[in-house]
Amino acid sequence: MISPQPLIRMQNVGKHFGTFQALKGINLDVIKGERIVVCGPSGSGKSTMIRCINRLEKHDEGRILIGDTELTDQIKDLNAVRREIGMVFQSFNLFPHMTILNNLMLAQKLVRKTPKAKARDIAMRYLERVKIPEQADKYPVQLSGGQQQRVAIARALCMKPEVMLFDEPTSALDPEMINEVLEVMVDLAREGMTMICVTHEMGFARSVADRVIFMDAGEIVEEADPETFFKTPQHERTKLFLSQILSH
Amino acid sequence: MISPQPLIRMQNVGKHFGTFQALKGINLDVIKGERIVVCGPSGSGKSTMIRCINRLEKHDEGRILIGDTELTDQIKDLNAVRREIGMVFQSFNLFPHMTILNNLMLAQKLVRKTPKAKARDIAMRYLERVKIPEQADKYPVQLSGGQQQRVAIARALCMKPEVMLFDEPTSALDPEMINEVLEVMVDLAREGMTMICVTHEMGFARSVADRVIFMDAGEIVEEADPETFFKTPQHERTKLFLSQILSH
Amino acid sequence: ETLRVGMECTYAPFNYRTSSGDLVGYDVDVAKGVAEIIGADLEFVCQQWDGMIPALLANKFDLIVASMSITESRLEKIDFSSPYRDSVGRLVGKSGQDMNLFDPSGNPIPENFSGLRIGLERASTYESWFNAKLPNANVVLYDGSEPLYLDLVNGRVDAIMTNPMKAHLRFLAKEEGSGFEFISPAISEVEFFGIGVGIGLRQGQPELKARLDSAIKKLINTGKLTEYALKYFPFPIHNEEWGDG
Amino acid sequence: MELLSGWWDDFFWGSVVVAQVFLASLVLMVIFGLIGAAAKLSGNRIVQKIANGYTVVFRGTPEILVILLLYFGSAITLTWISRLFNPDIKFVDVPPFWAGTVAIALIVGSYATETFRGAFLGVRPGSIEAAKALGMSGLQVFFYIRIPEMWRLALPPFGNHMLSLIKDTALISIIGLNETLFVAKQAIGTTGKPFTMYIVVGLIYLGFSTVITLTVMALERYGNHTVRAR
Amino acid sequence: MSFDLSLIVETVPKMLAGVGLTFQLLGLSAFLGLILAIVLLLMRISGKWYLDWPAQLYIYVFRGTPILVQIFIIYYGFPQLEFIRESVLWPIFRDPFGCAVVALSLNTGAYVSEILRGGVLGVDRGVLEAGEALGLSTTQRFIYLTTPIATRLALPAYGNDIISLLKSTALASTITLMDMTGIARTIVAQTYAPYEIFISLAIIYMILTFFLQKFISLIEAYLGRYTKRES
Ligand SMILES: Nc1ncnc2c1ncn2[C@@H]1O[C@H](COP(=O)(O)OP(=O)(O)OP(=O)(O)O)[C@@H](O)[C@H]1O
Ligand SMILES: Nc1ncnc2c1ncn2[C@@H]1O[C@H](COP(=O)(O)OP(=O)(O)OP(=O)(O)O)[C@@H](O)[C@H]1O
Ligand SMILES: [Mg+2]
Ligand SMILES: [Mg+2]
Repeated sequence: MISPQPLIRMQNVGKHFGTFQALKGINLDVIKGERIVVCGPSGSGKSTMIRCINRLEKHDEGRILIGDTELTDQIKDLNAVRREIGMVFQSFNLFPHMTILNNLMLAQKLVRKTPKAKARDIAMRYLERVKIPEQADKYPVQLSGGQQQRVAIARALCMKPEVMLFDEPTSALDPEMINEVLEVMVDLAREGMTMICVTHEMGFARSVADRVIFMDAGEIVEEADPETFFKTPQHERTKLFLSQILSH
Repeated sequence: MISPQPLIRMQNVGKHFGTFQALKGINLDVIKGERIVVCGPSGSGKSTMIRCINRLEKHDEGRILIGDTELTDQIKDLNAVRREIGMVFQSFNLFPHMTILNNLMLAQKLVRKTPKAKARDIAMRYLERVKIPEQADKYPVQLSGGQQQRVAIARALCMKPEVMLFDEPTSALDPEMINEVLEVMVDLAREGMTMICVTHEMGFARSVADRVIFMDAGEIVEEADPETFFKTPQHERTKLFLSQILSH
Repeated sequence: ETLRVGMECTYAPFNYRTSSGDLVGYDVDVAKGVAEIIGADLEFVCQQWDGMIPALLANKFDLIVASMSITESRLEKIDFSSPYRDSVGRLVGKSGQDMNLFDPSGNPIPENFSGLRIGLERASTYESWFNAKLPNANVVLYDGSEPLYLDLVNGRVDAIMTNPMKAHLRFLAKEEGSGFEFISPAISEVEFFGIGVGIGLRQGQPELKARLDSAIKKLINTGKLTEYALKYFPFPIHNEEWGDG
Repeated sequence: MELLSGWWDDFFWGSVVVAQVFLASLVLMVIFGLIGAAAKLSGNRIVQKIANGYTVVFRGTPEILVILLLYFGSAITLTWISRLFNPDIKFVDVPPFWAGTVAIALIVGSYATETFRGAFLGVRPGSIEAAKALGMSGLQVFFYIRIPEMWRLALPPFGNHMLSLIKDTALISIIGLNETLFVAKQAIGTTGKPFTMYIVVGLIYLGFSTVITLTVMALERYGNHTVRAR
Repeated sequence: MSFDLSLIVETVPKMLAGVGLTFQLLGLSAFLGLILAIVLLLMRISGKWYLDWPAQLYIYVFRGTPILVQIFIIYYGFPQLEFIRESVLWPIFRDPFGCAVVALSLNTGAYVSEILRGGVLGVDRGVLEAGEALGLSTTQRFIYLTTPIATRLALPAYGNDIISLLKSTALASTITLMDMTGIARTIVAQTYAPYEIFISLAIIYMILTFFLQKFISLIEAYLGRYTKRES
């Protein structure tokens, strides 16, 4: 048996904002079922990297493949690729003018063309999974931050994506709410969802990550399993960063 | 020798917002040179308590004495009391329309009537102390959060206050910037500045606090030296809170 | 003594401004002539027609010298000097269309007005004449006299009623007026058009009125008024009888 | 532009009148706006009611009506009031220039009231608390913190108010002030070319608007030099 | 100062006869202006300079000149141009009502397009990115996300513009239309009592403004129901 083909393959990817280079020579393969945590100082390019994966940003050097499809300007059905990739943002980004249920149903109806009744069933199933089925008919503002982020996760899951991307999903939350969101993410990880997660929650990284990636100044500086990463980091920059993150 | 007279004395202090009671029977004496850390869940009244001390809020029960002066509506020169009390806010609150140097000089000139040249000297001295003399002619927005907060501390110090109040000085900062602000605060503490600090930085509390105060629902629930506070908290509420704070 | 005189300033050739900025016209000449005789200085105030009387009453100026006819309804609110000009109206419309609007004795035939849009200046003698004689006519009211001609040419109205002397000079004699002609006899029923055009003043000033009256008579008797008229028209436009006595 | 020969100077002087009305009403507008804002922010219920009445009336009435009312009404009212004190007074007059100027200043001032109020409240309470905590007095906070921050906030809407003012000056032609639109009416009387004449007026106003817009942009750039990052 | 109350009682019903025309002007211009505004908005956010620039120029000219001048150019000025007199649009420009509606629509369209643009720019970018990440196409995002959110953001300013438009309809009286103001001015010319008549008319307009405002805030409350924390 040949080794499984990677679900996501980034080859020498670079990205500029004007003259500023936000990503430099990024190489990363993610296979099905892998759970990757990305960390690094502010501005190091973590968000930019995962946003390139579903083409919220366009990379300008190297290649990115999702399955067999290369992300280029010529890509015929970008949205077909995107619906295979769920994304959860730091600031939830729920649709403020729709109820929770409609938030979950909209993309199903428009993108997956799921019939309304079925879309509702799926939506309710995932709302139960993130433990807030009773909030279905409320509007986003009426929920706490933690609840909103769980809705955002459920909304992405409704599309049955192959991969989930998380960009600091807990960093806009009050301390008490962080755990309720992390729990949902740990569950997902246990069930074998492929995920790439930008986070500074080191407890989460320790307990579920297959690999931890440390970025600095647009480059992947270090890459290791959590055990090695936290115990014996190789690079000076990584050590400094870990000491800051873990000191308080 | 009699025990030193407290610099700040709160006796049975209460405070209402409309019908809601934000503070209940607060008793607290702070003597010169003492370093106190206040913690507790959101909405427990921490900010309200320290804001009463320099009368940004008016308490409506009990008494507050600063040195020999009681804080009442009749107080003749509130600003004389206030200039003895430096305050640092969560959101820095620098004057956005003035350079850093002018931020530091304004109150000196207006309140202390310090001549301009002298005010500038003092300002530069404290800017050096917080390690950003080179930023003197910039405007606040041009500085990072950590730098802004250090300016805010320097601005308060320029008034040569007897006491410094800190209200979650690091909680609006990115992780990397927290340490640079905490360092300045630790220095201050080592030099013997009297300070009351609302913070959830438990490392800071452990290393410099003389006393840790835990508040809940407007009351002081527990009060102890850091060793006792973290190792053997007495109250259920405190234990629960500490478990949440320290878990991630 | 300075008297402020209200006029439209856009009512050629009676009162209007030339491109060199001078206020000229028959009304202006009369005002100046009168002022010279009674020994007053003048100050001209330009006022839209429909607000002319309210403005006089609100003391925006002291006299109206603006081709205003002396009518009963106006006399209820203000006083007039004796007349210095004939007051008459005439309809102007497309030439060569025998619309048969008036019977031989000069009375309007209401049926033949139906379907016609008639342009008039708001608050003019012509408006009161139409209200009384042809209450069902389709009347369009304008804030000045100039737009009347523009809209007649543009076809927005089928006929306008205005001062024939003005219409002749300002319009019919010009190129843009070719193709238009008078389509009614001269109408000057005293009931609507008054005994003529006079100088308006606020009530309760008999002394000022007397001075104005005698000044106008003097202008008539010395031939000045004829002289003014001949500057603009080939004929005088007042009644010599007004000067007697 | 043969058609315009002879009328250039009239349009020029008409523009001067527009500029005069604009400047005079600008000063008055700021005064009315500040008084209105102060009244709305004062704790006094009655004063607030009066200020509210002011804004409701002048925002709810067509500009042309306000101008006509002030033109006709002001003299009558003022005369009536002054006769209460001195029965010998015959007439108190308000010339069209001032009736029109005050009218548009009152109208736009009612909008400026909200602008100034908003800017006053928009100053971040944090800055003010920080100043108080440093021991600065109420007056010091007002002059050193509030005012400098306020004008920056008020400037963009204030620019719009100035544009409203300049455009409202056109309405004053209705009460016979010899400004550009009235010049155009007179010129049409002799030339019979309304399109040409009104286009000239439009271009003159476009020129005024451009000058105002550029001025406000320059002021904004100056005001924001402190809040531009890096 | 005499204030003739009986005159008011007598003339107010006459002025109210013009309210229909006032509302026709308001309704028609608001509708046409909104359509124009949407076209201008789409041109401005199209990202294509040859659409964006003309729209900007249009907005600049119409916001930089007085509405009264625009009305005069269209009513008195256009007929001076041969090609307009001979075009199929002449029946519209011949009619003062048509001219007033065209002028008011062209004017309000310029303002409203900027208001709508403010609303569109106010839509949280994160929300649109979330839609993009879920696979919604550009058009779907515009219809399902941008439009409803921007509408709610633009509504308060739009309400103010509708009220300005109501007030601007009064200027139709300068081109022979007998709306409420036109009737009032005729009555004043006949009765020489500007004070009583204009004050009554001002009150009528204020009442209309009041109800218009109430109506707009009802819509606002409905569209903004999702911004309230309590359900
Ligand atoms: N749209 C943009 N235009 C210009 N520069 C950008 C843009 N987006 C990101 N950058 C820059 O690219 C760099 C990397 O940004 P990125 O958001 O990926 O960092 P990050 O590692 O996610 O940081 P953080 O932890 O603060 O979220 C930063 O210096 C940022 O300023
Ligand atoms: N100006 C105010 N008006 C009404 N209620 C207020 C006001 N300020 C504070 N409160 C209420 O008083 C309570 C205590 O507020 P306070 O800001 O002191 O809490 P805190 O302990 O500082 O919380 P946090 O950690 O969120 O800053 C809260 O319930 C808050 O809602
Ligand atoms: Mg990021
Ligand atoms: Mg607080």
